[in-house]
Amino acid sequence: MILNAPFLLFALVAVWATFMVVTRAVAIHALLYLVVALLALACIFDVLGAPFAAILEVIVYAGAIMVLFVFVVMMLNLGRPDRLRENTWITPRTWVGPGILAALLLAALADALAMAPPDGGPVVVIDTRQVGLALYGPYVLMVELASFLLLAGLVSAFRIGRHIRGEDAP
Amino acid sequence: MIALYGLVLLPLAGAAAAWLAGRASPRAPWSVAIATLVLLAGLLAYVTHAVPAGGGPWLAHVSAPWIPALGITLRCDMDGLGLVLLWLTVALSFPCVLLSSRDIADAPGTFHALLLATIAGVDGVFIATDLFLFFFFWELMLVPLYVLITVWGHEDRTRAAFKFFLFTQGSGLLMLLSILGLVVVHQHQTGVLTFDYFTLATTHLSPPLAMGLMLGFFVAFAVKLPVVPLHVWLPDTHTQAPTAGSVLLAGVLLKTGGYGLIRFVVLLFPDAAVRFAPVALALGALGILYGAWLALMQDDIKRLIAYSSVSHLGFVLLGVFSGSALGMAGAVVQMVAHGLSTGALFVIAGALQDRLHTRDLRRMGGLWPALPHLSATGLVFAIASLGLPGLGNFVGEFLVLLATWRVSPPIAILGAAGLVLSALYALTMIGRAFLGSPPGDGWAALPDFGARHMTVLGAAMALLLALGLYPQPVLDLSLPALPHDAARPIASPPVAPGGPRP
Amino acid sequence: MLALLPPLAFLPPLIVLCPLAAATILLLSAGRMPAPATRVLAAGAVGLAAVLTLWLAVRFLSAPPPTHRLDVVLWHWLRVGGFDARIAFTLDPLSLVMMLVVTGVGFLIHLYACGYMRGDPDVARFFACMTLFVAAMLVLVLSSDLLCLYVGWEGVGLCSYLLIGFWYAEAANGAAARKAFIVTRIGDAALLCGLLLLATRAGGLDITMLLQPGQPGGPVAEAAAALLLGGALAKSAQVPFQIWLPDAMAGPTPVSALIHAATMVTAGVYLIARLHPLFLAAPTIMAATAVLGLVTLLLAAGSALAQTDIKRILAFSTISQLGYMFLALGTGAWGAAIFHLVTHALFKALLFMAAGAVILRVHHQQDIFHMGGLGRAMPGVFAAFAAGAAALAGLPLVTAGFYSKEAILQQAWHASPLLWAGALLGAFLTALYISRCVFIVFLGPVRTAPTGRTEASMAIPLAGLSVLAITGGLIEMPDAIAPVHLLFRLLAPVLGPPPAEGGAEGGAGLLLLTGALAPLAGIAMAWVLWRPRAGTAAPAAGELARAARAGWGFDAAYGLLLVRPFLALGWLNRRDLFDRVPDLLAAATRWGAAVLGRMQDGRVRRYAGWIAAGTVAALCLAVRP
Amino acid sequence: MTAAPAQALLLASMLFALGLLGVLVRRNLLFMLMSIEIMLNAAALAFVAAGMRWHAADGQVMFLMILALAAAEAAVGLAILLRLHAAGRPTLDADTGNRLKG
Repeated sequence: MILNAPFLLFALVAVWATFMVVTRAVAIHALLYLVVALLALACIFDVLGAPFAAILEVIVYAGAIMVLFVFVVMMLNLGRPDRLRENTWITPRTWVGPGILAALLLAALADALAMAPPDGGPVVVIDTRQVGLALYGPYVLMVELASFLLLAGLVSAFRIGRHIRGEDAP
Repeated sequence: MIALYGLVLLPLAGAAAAWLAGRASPRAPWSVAIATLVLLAGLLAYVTHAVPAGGGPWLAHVSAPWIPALGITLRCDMDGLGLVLLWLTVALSFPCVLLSSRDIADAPGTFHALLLATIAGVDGVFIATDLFLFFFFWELMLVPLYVLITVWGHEDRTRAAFKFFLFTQGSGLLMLLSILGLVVVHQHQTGVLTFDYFTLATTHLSPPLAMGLMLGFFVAFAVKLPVVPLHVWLPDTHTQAPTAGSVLLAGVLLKTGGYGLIRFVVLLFPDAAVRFAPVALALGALGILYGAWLALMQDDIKRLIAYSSVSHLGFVLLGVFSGSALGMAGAVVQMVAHGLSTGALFVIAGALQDRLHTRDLRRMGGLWPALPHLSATGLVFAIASLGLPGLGNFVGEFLVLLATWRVSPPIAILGAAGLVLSALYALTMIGRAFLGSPPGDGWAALPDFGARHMTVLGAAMALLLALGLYPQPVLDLSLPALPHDAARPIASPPVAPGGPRP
Repeated sequence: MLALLPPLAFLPPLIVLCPLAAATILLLSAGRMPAPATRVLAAGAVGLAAVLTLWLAVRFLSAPPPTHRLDVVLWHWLRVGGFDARIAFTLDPLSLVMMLVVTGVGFLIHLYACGYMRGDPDVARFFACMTLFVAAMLVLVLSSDLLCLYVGWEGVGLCSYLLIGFWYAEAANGAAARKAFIVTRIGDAALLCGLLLLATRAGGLDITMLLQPGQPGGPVAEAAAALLLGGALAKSAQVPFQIWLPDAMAGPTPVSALIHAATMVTAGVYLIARLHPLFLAAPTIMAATAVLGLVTLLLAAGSALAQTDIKRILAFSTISQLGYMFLALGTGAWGAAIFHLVTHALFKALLFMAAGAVILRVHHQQDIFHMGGLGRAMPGVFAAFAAGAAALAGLPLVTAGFYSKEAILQQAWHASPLLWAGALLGAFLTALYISRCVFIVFLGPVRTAPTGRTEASMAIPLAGLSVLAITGGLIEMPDAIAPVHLLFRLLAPVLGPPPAEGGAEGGAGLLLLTGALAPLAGIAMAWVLWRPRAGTAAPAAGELARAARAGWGFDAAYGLLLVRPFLALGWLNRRDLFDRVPDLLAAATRWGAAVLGRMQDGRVRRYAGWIAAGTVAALCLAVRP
Repeated sequence: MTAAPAQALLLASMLFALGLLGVLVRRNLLFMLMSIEIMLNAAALAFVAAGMRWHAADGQVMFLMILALAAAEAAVGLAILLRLHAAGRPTLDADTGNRLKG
């Protein structure tokens, strides 16, 4: 199988950025790395022939959701003590168990992938039209459910965040 | 003979009556229990009397359907072995009730009801010949006793009762599995689903299967007997049980283990038992020595007696697995004698605890002048316990050792060495409790045994003496009847027809 | 003769029943009977038994049954699985002699005890045990079945235990009683094993059946004889079981006289004599018996020489004299052993009772170095003790002990000159230690002034036994002095024909002379060493004397090698090793519960971790089934 | 250009494992939420890769669903986070979640 250069490049960026997200002590740094990772992922989607997904990834994920995170980080008003605390929490010892577990998971997944049949066919672009047809054809019920989910998320977030100021007072 | 059912139903009815009487007045249940026991003795006497002379080794039968779909019947049969042990049960129930339970303060109605229920279970165990019914009675005698210990026991009662329950129940589960296994195998072979002892005895088993099933039974009875590695529940339970419970446990309940070994291990799986005999003999010798050795080391008088029980019942195991009529007879005599002597010793230990509020031998000593009658009876039963010739224990031990010597002289020598140790612990107990000088500034006035105690214990002593000097009636009766004539593990000696019965 | 037989068969059980009934009555009365009635009942019962025994003896000897034995079967005891035991008595010359000793000496000692125990609050318990002992001893000597004999055998052991520990308030007495019972019980276990072996071989334990001629010898016979010998050694306090007897002196003196001198300790001798054909089939065991007897005799005599307690001197002397009997048994001189048993019972009971009279008069002082010059204050007791001592020393011609010891020496010479030499040395030592005792206690300056009087009930038995101790030997004399063989001829139907003596050759006379000179030399030497002189006498010091006084360290060795390790191991395991196993299971369960419980401590990351771990495991299973 | 679904899936696996690592290692709730976003993205990548392999639009439909899910999750999760912060747990330590009381 011939490795194509753009995929490899984006993949490397995605993995590196993700790693940085996991290891950063400052929240806003991690957040920015996450945006990088998401953008790399969007590029990969495009390489894989899914331009619609790529666009949505940029708009919704890197745009909307990440902005939400940024707002929250700003509201938390994090500073130097938080950074130092993060450093005390991330000691080398805490990496051992999760690291082994993650490595095992990766090994198991890679093992499973090795058994999958190879495929070398050309990349076929699946455009927005096809996705839209599938979305409002066989998956219409699921779209409705997703809308319920979003509505529920909206209501919950509103309800939870409503009285923060009021209850804050002693 | 329908009266066999009465042996179980009468104590049960008495239990209900005692419970009801407990609501009327605190002394009434005691009277009800005495009355029940008298009636039970009368019924047993009638059963003994009504046995047809020369009617074969099985003396009485009764059967009625219970759960026909599963082949379960209410079948009871009685042979000489069962009869002897039934008499022992009745004989020991009297001291339990007469001496130990009269002064029970909390809920005397429930106490006597549970006591009588236990006796009903034991009676049932000794006569049931339907394996399902047997298992039913086996559990029936366990639960009331558990409650007796948990509620009326001494300081560490909860733990002791729990241990007792776990050991007995766990081993009982193994027995249930063995019973079911045997039933299933029999059904595979013949297509008949039955729990009947006599039918199941004809099942043909491959040697490994027979060994496995036999071991299930063996473990259950070995826990009850107890055999040494499985004895650990016994010292705790005996120590913590109320006096009546200790007497009943040591005197009667342990015998169900010996009875089960004879009836269900040796007679139901004769070939497997022969192959297992070397292990069992070694365990028996180990039990004799280990029990005696630990008895010597105890400071708690009830614990000491409990370990001496372990030692004595090692002889029963030896006798049962020596594979001869001699050994069986010795084992039965040993069981009866042990029931009488150890039961009496527990009465005495309980009386000591009532008076001194301690069981610790280190805080006793010099009791003889203060309690001459109690001390004298203690000495007498300790001497019986060490196997003095002329008393019942010696007859049992001698016959067992003789039977063992024929099979394996080294084991018999070890058993005889146990007699030295038994003298050691018995005399040490007497020396520490009754002889020497009292600790501190002497004993304040203590109430000695009254006429009631002396009469009952004197009767026990007379029985032991009779058993020691004229054991022939028990010996004649003690040979168990065989489930069928095909397998004869025991070389049946000529038994005097119509010999005198107790 | 036929008219005599039925009542004759009736007598042995009756004789056993007399003391047994007295014991039962005394036990059941539980001390409520007045003391005089107790004394009359006990002494009367034993006296009645003695009279009946005498009557029985007269009738038996005047008209002996053709087989010289009379079997009385009382009842079948055990009959099961091819084994048969009966409660049955056999009256033959041997048991007759033993009965005479037991009831005769027993009666005199009971009479003596009436005086000795006057004022003791527990006199009923004392006499109950004493009469029970007499009954058990009679069962022992009368039984025709070894299992029945074993009943008596253990019965006398029990009574011994009860009587040694009679004054129980003293903890040491209880310990001594326990020690006596346990040590003899070890022998009893060996004896029981011997019985098991014999019963397995013969299907029963009837003595006549066991002794039928033609029994095979070989290893089985050797083993059986060895096991029986073990029982006999323990009961008779021989090496290596001798340690219990000196401590047993903690009991009242009549008990020492009856049980630990005259009767119970001789049970081992009786057992071997009774079963001698078995031992004849086991020559190795015979030799061991003789050697052990000789060793015991010398060691105990050496110990007696160094003791300071008068009763302990007599105790070691008893062990030593029993050693003579075992020496005789080992050389096959059954009759001589029984002869010495009889004379020893007479003179040793006498010595003990005289010593008891002395002890009472000097305020329970037992150390001979605190006595002295008592001969003038109590001439009667002195005479009695001197008579006993002379008999024990074997003063030639005039004492019973001389003749019985002479019979043993003769026989030892025929077996092996070495044994004879040892026995002769023993005779010298015997004379030495008992003369030392007499000289120190009765002669010289007065150290503790005696008070009171020896009452008649004690004096009469002393007088009677003194006479017997002097004259008792006349029933059996060596040919070199006078051809009197009453005892050996009487016992011949049981023990076989009396051994041929050296005959008219000069050797026999020479042997006799040597045997007579040894005690004289001992007395002379004692006079040199301990003759009465002014100043205070003191026990010998020095390593050897200390070792001898401690019984040559057997007690210490057993304590170090057997008792201590046994108790230490037991102490380590007193909580029961097996009891820890369920605890271990419980601990494992508890630990497992703690581990699993920690999985659910509410920390989200842990939960996530467990979920991931589960996923990985499931994935691995799904990928590579 | 050839399609390489196996490589894409491998990348998805690596991202997923990294995300898991983040969830397990970090004690700060904010970082845990970010790690969860990574894991969701990895799953989405797997769907898209699979859709490419079969030339079907279903993969991208699933991506849309995951997107909706991620949006809802982020909204609710961040709201809770803010709430905890306001209620006096300024450290946002996930390990103190077992203390049921604020």
